[in-house]
Amino acid sequence: MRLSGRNLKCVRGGREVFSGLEFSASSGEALAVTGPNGAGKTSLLRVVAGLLVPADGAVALEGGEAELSLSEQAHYLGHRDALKPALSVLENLSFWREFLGGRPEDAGQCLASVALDHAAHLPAAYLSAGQRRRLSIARLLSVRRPVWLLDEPTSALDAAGQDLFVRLMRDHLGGGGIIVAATHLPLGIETRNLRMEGAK
Amino acid sequence: MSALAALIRRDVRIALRVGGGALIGVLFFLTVTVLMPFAVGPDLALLSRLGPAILWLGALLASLLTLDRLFTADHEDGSLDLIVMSRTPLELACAAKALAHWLAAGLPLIIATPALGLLLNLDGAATFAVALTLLAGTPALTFTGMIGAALAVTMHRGGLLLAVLVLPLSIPVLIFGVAASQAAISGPLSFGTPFSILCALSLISFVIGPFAAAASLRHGLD
Amino acid sequence: MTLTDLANPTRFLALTTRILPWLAGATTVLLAIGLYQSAMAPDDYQQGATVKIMFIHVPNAWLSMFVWGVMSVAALGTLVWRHPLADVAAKAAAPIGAAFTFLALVTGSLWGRPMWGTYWEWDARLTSVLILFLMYLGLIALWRSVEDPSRAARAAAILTLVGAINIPIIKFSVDWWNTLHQPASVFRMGGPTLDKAFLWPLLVMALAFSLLFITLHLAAMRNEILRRRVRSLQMMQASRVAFSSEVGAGSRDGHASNEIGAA
Amino acid sequence: MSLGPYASFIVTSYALVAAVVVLLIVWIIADYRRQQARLQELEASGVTRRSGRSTVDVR
Repeated sequence: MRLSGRNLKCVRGGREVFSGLEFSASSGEALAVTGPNGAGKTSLLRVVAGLLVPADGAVALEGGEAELSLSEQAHYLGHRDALKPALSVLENLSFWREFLGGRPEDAGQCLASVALDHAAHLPAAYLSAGQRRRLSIARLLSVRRPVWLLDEPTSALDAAGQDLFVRLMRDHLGGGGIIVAATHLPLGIETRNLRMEGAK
Repeated sequence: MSALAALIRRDVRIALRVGGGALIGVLFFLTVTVLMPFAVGPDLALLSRLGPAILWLGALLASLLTLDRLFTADHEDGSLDLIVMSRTPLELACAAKALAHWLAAGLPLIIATPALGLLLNLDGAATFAVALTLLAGTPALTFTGMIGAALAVTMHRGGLLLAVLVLPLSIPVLIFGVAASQAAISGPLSFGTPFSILCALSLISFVIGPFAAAASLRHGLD
Repeated sequence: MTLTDLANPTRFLALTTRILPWLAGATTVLLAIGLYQSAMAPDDYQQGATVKIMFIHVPNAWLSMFVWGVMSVAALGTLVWRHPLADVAAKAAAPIGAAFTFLALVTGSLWGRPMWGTYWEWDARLTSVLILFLMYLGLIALWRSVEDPSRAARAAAILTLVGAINIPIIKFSVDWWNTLHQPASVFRMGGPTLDKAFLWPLLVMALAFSLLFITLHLAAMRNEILRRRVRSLQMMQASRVAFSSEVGAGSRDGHASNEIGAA
Repeated sequence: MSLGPYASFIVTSYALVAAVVVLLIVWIIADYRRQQARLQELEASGVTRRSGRSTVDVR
């Protein structure tokens, strides 16, 4: 499997965010997207996720399931965590597991793998920022998607949480997955780097 | 299908939990209807003549009011991104969300109609007619209103803009809804004609609403 | 037993557990006496047997206003004295008050039907009770729309006090509106000159319903205290994790939102 | 005791009042049981209230 972007150009609000961008990542590889604020890291991830339409160029996933689009084979972990405070932790996760379909796994088990099982029946409103992030990460595990698109995944995570996340990313890469992560901090895994300088 | 069922279950659950707005819509409907006699006077004959119109206007405003949050909440917390990316067609997801909204906010309005009919001096048959037209017509209000909600979320504006966008679209539903209930109460038209048109409007909105909403969400997300 | 003793919810819980059975017993006895007396009461020469509805309508109507009064005192307790039980009392009273107001409306309408020939007349009294009912529902909606009860308590307290000031104004306006339109039938619900044969059952019933309210209110307050205890325990459970030191979350979040703005 | 021509209205009013009051009582008792059960569940899972914090908890 190989994820590649060719000659990507992104324009937002009349301003060119980046242009002529090339990248690629194969099965088992992680791509770390770095760069200063406003360089377009989030925009790039959203272009890959299919949430933004590039002004030029294209993103392609070779070797995936032919009848599915790239965004249907990807998990997107953004700044906003898609959690409903009125629902319990377990209800939040079970909903996404069921909605995203795929091969369902036990939601409780996913919670256990991010060490949130003790909080399964609490309203998500009571969670701290780090716990919310863990719950979002549990969503990545609940349904298998080969491509993970992560926007600042380790923000708000404590040391234990980061270790845990590194382990989960290694598992994913070991299973032939692809990770594209926008980050300021070293991810703790072997990565190829894509440095974005931002538009001049 | 289980994905859509999960979406409907989640939305209904949120609407009924603390902080959800489902029951506030009914309360708004009640309050607006109760206000009318203070404006037109407690003349029971007049009220029973105006009754269907008052109830329809109240239901229209109440369903519009609660539509505001249909996509905004999911947009703000990022759920909408994941819904757009999922393997469920966005049109179907929009339809499921609208259906959930109707179940949580539209159905209670119809259940409240008999009590309000009593206040407006409508007899049993008239109340039944109004409730029936609301049952056939409120889905159309929700599904056309959904287009406005989708447009409003991509423009980052809600509230009044939504009202201005949606109210003109709901004029046909209002016309045939009130006409059908008036026909059932006093004639001279037969009830069947306007009621069938009302049902047809609902069916058309089932088709147009999800497609238009999905299109505007797809092109408007950033 | 002083007010400061009551301020301690644990002591309040112990107290309620002790007196609730007695209150419930007294309510049952009084209700039985009241019901017996109202059954034995003679028919009114004008209204016939329908006067019996008065024995349950008037207590409910009285409670609909009394409960708002209780909530207003509790609202003062929340805003002025910050008494820890005040918002519990206010929150617990709202649904009970709404239920009594609903009963006052329904029994009034059932009483009016033989007199007016219709279930609903936009009579000044009934209309005022209807508006009171809507205000109760609005208050409950306010309580339900905020998850944090102590934050909701302030808002609800202000609304309750505004309501207490506004209710007489609304009542006056509705009276004026009603006389302006000269209603078809003028119907006095229980005149000022009430026969003793009606007065006694009415008084006993009013007392019984007031006791009923106090019983229900105390029980509901107990539930509310337990609910808040559950809530605070749950929040402790959420925060009590082996890896609770999530340092730097705030600053990184701030950074993240910058980026959304810039991107 | 005869209730006259409007017996149904009288009976309905009394029945309604009884129904609503019973409903209130049932709701309050059920709510009490539910909160007690949740409280016990939480205490069983090892979360306990620190002593002397009860007044703070309730606020």
